[in-house]
Amino acid sequence: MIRVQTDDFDIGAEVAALTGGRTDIGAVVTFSGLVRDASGSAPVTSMELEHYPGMTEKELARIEAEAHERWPLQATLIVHRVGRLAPGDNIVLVIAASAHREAAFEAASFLMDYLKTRAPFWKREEGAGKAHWVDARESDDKAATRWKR
Amino acid sequence: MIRVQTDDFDIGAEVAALTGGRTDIGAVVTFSGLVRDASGSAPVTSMELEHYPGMTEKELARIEAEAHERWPLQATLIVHRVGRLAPGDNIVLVIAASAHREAAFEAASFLMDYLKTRAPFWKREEGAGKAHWVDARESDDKAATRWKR
Amino acid sequence: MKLLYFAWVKQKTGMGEEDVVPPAGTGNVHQLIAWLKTRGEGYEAAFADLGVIRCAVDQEHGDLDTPIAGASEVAFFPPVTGG
Amino acid sequence: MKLLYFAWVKQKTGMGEEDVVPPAGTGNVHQLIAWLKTRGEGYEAAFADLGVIRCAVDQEHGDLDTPIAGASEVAFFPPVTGG
Repeated sequence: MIRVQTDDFDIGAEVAALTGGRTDIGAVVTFSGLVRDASGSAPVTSMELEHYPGMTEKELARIEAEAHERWPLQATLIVHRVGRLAPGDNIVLVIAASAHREAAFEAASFLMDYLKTRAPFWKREEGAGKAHWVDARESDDKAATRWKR
Repeated sequence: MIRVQTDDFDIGAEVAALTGGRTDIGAVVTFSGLVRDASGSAPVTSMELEHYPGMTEKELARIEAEAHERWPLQATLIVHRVGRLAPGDNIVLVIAASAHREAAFEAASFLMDYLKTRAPFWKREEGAGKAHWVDARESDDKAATRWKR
Repeated sequence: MKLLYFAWVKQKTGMGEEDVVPPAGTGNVHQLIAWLKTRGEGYEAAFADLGVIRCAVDQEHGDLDTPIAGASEVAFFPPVTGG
Repeated sequence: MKLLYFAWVKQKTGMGEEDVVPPAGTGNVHQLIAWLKTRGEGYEAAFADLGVIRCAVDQEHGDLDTPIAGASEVAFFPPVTGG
């Protein structure tokens, strides 16, 4: 499942919704990303998350489908927030549930690497009276190449 | 932090407790392990988790300290349940929080691999009128050797 | 054809979207950009460094060589930074 | 010296713990096991295959060569299966 929303999410409730009533899931890995109060040495007081409605949902669905092709997964979830966020706020949640932990860990990591390099979101950080669009990180591109095949 | 308990845990509440009021955490990875209804082809109707009180806590604290030596982590948590559990029940929760996702993913995976091979817990599965102690998995030993240095 | 701009590309072009009719012979993304750059300073600034421009044709990631014939929507944006 | 047994080792010895005074010269875990096996069928069964026996001396993982001089607590158990 994928969702793009302005509202916050509750990790425990999302995990419970995926695993509730099921007894075939042995491992659940969640990743949540949060707004930090600094970007390098620059303070961050707020963040604006822009996205490309329509393409975002398609791209997230494609990323999720690819994870299910690669690993035996019982359930997955991607939730990404958009709009204005403050330091400490949740940005993104990824959940991967499988019978065994290796698949759950790898799939969650894969989902994040692909989301970071393929899903059309852009962050604008504000702090100390200045605002700037966040630069893409080379380390994210490198992380994504791990999964090339 | 480490805890050994009979009670269930709430992933969302545990993550909130670790990250609440902080703005230096950018990434949180959780792993939760659940009781499955089958072990290979044998049905499992309940599970008993035994441990070695005293040594368990020492070993979990050592595993956690080693994770903090290896990665820049803002916070970690290990919660392991003991006693009688049913399919679908939570068994274990590991949380790793860091500024960046690579450290959080790797540390959570490391904590689980070491917990699986070092922490003195034993599972006894019951089903179809029979009970048996779970055999250690070679794949767990292999996973743990990834972190040898 | 609908064009969409995001993040600093949007700031430089000064708009989030517009409808355009590119001249005949505009076959791919690169040719579309070349034409856009003739339309004003904002476009010149937005497309000054093609190394940092990403695009999508009909909501699928593309590159400078991606054909645009028959496309109804082309988007330009910086490398993505979500997650 | 306190001995502790867990999981199927406990089932085979028939007890969770006991206090023992091993004979003089019992220097390491292997020698302790050799002595225990003289004490009855339960011990013989528990320690029949040393390849699947793990031990801890004063709550630290050990092996057959680990010295037990001065130790107050030695535990025997199968390979761990938590998590």
